[in-house]
Amino acid sequence: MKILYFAWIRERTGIAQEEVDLPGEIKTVEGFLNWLKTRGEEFDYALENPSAVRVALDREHCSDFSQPLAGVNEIALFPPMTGG
Amino acid sequence: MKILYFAWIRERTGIAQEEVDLPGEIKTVEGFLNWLKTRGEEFDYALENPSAVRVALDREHCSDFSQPLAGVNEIALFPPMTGG
Amino acid sequence: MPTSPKGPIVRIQSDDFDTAQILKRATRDRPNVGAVVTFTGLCRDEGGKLAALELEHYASMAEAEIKRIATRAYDHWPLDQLIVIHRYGKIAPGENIVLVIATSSHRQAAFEAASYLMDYLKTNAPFWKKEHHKDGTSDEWVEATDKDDKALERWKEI
Amino acid sequence: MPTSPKGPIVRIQSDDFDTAQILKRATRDRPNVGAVVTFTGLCRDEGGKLAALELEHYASMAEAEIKRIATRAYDHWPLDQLIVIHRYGKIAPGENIVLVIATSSHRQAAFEAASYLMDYLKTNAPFWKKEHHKDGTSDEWVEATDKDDKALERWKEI
Repeated sequence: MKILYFAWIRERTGIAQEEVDLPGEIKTVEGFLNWLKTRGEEFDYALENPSAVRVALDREHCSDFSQPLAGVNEIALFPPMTGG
Repeated sequence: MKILYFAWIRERTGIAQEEVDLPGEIKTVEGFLNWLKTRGEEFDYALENPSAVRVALDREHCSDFSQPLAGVNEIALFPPMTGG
Repeated sequence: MPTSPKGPIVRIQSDDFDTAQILKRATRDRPNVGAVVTFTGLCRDEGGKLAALELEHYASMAEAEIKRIATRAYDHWPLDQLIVIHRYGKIAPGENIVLVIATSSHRQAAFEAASYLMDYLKTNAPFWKKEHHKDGTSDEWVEATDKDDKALERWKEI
Repeated sequence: MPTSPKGPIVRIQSDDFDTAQILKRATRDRPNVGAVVTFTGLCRDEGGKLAALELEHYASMAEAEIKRIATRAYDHWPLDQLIVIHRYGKIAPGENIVLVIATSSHRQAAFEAASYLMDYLKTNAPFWKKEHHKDGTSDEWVEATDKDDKALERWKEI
């Protein structure tokens, strides 16, 4: 799975993108986020405020974190957007 | 009193503007319009559809035809506007 | 901070104008402006049938009325600049009829002010459009539409 | 009748752009367009404190997402053209950030489409602004505002 981090979430994790093998038991976005936090304190810090974390699956916004990850190739994590 | 006519109301009356002495008994916009219609068939024709006649007194829209004419120097008659 | 004009700028003219150039001037050296909305109203060719539009206007009232409307908008929304240009006389298809520019630090203020201005110009500015046709059929006054009257209902509070 | 592009035009670029020139091109030889609304979002100087804004973006998603939003607007309103340009990278005060142009034969369609686009860009386009300060205080990420989220409520039906 390709994982991308943006803005201050990227600054906190210290990486812009990575390729990871997700453990087989991770089925949903929520499961993925919980697993990510356990990977080290930089990840825990990046995700410490769940309401400030936005997720996109294959470049589409995901507003329901119970959504399954089956078939997904790219997960992006970022704070609320400030474009425009 | 200076009277101005615009658009198809001007075309029907055949005049763009005139200076008239209003009979003393005319006190309101409504009274003025009724008097105007008696001045000839071109005026009657111009005002035949009262709902299509707009009035401005001294360059301000008048939506209440019971408004008195005291102090007014310029009356304009025109159809609904189509600017913009 | 740049000096801001006190109140709206209103111009009523027969000459055509260059929206792009006016827009450029309006935004130059105004570092506090975050949002610029322009509305340009152009003369449509009505499917190729229109030779020209002729705009009759009540000159003295047009200026007073547009200033009134623009000042109301300027006082209501937090605007930096508000520019209104309205043409009269003969206008060929593709040419400009009207331009509104609203600049602000807030995008919704700029959008709303420009939209308000246009709704009021359509129904309250003393201009009347006559269509001249290419095929020689007789000239026709454009009729006001209910839709334009209804558009005003949004702005009752202002 | 001029040929109309099929659907919106979306450009994401680091270079600055010339609103006036794009506007000129968009309205040239389109005799059926009666209404043109532009929105330009500019980088404010925040009272002289801002050295530059830096826009980070998720390139592949930004393009896909803006196209999605623009296509929804294009399908909903009777538009002739819809152009969206969004910059990324370092932007100096006074420079452009974003441009939306909507052209239509109906003024309200053009206003609403442009306003809708901007509301969605603000909250759904994957861009993040960081402020670099002149006085050397540390850089700061711009925070999303509730006001921008609330602006979306108007468009629920679309």
